[in-house]
Amino acid sequence: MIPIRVVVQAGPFDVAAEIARLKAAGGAGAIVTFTGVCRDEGGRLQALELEHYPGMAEEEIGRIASEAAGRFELAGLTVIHRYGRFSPGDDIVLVAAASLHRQAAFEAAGFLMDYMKTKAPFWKKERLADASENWVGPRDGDDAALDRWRK
Amino acid sequence: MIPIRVVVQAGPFDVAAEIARLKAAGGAGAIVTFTGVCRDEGGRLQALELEHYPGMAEEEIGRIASEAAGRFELAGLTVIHRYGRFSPGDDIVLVAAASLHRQAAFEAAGFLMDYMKTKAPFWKKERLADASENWVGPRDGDDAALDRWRK
Amino acid sequence: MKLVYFAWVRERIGLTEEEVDLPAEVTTVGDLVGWLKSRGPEYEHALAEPRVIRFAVDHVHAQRDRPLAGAREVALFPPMTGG
Amino acid sequence: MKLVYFAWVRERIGLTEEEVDLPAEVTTVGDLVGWLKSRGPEYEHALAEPRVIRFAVDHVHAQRDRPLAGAREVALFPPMTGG
Repeated sequence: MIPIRVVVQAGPFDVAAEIARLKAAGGAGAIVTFTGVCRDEGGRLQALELEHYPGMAEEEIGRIASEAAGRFELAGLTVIHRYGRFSPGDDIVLVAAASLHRQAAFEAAGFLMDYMKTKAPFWKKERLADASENWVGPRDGDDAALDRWRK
Repeated sequence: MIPIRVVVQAGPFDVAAEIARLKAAGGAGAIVTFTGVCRDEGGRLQALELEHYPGMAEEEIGRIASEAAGRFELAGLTVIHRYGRFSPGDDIVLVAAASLHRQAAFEAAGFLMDYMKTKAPFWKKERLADASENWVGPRDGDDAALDRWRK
Repeated sequence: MKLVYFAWVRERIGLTEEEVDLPAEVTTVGDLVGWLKSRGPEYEHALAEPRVIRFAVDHVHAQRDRPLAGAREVALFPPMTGG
Repeated sequence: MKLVYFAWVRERIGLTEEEVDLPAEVTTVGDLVGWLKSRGPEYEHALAEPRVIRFAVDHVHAQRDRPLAGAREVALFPPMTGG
């Protein structure tokens, strides 16, 4: 079994430390990271609030990560998803995948993000500069993105 | 024009600093990094030597990066390729791509790596634990990887 | 059974969670939605568009035909927007 | 014209670079390969498998039919293995 690390936390993460951790586990020739960052939505966004389902969030991400570990030849996999209040530019999510050859790490990171977008129990509420607020709806592309992974 | 940063250097790079630089340029909702690491080849490898063609290396990577910037909707793109002598675990190459939505950053990073493998003028020589040495040949998969980008 | 609500489902119902005793005829997640809608205008409003509501039973995604027998915690929430 | 060599092409020829005066009949990259092979056993050995040799003219990848007119620097090297 490869090392799988899943963390759901309020605080920030350290990409360099997570890469170093994956390298320390050995067997890595390629490391792909995805960092999801709070957008400013063209200056409209003041803050983003991320609500999550404690317990299920960790478990569901763990299930997606295990599925990725079964599909792709990985040396290690790390997923960190933050919750709470974010300003534009703040990091929200990190996926880091290590593999011997590059294709597996790229595919695993893409797979993780596609599944997390529609299966991980997190919900975004935007607080806008005009003091209004609204729950973010699902993107049309997110369901389509899943289709390419259907076996 | 998006910021494109191409560096060919002997010294190490700092992934966290490169991500921070891309975020500072603005417009990033997704940042994908690829780090290529010197493998230990099952304990056989003592060191890897990377020879490059000074001048052409920077120019060719710059051409590939410009092509990527034209194909994918990016907010910024950074490529750092090292040369010289490497031990197992050392970083060799970094690609970091920033975009508003995740797909463009994933695709650009994959495109860059696929093209760099076969078009960037670098050559790897392995020095093995038994004191023998040999030039690394191209991987069969590398040419096939290019096919998916042919327009 | 414990019910938990998230995002705008939580806001519309006005509760983060509650304990309920289900009538015997409520045996699936779909039955639960119908029963909840009869409990008042907040529930009616929260569940007005049944197609968009998602469910989890004991922390695992579930469909409307999922039986409730043995379930300890059922969650109702809108489509997820993490990542 | 300046010729530059890399990796095992460089090792087999025993030079990293050299200046050459080409005969008038050498007008393409392919002609250059044929002419170089006639210059001695090191060149013969380095260029014995012409299919695998790659070329660049003034820092841009080139094919064997590429004309040499105006070229300042031609590079010969094996398939690249960077990244």
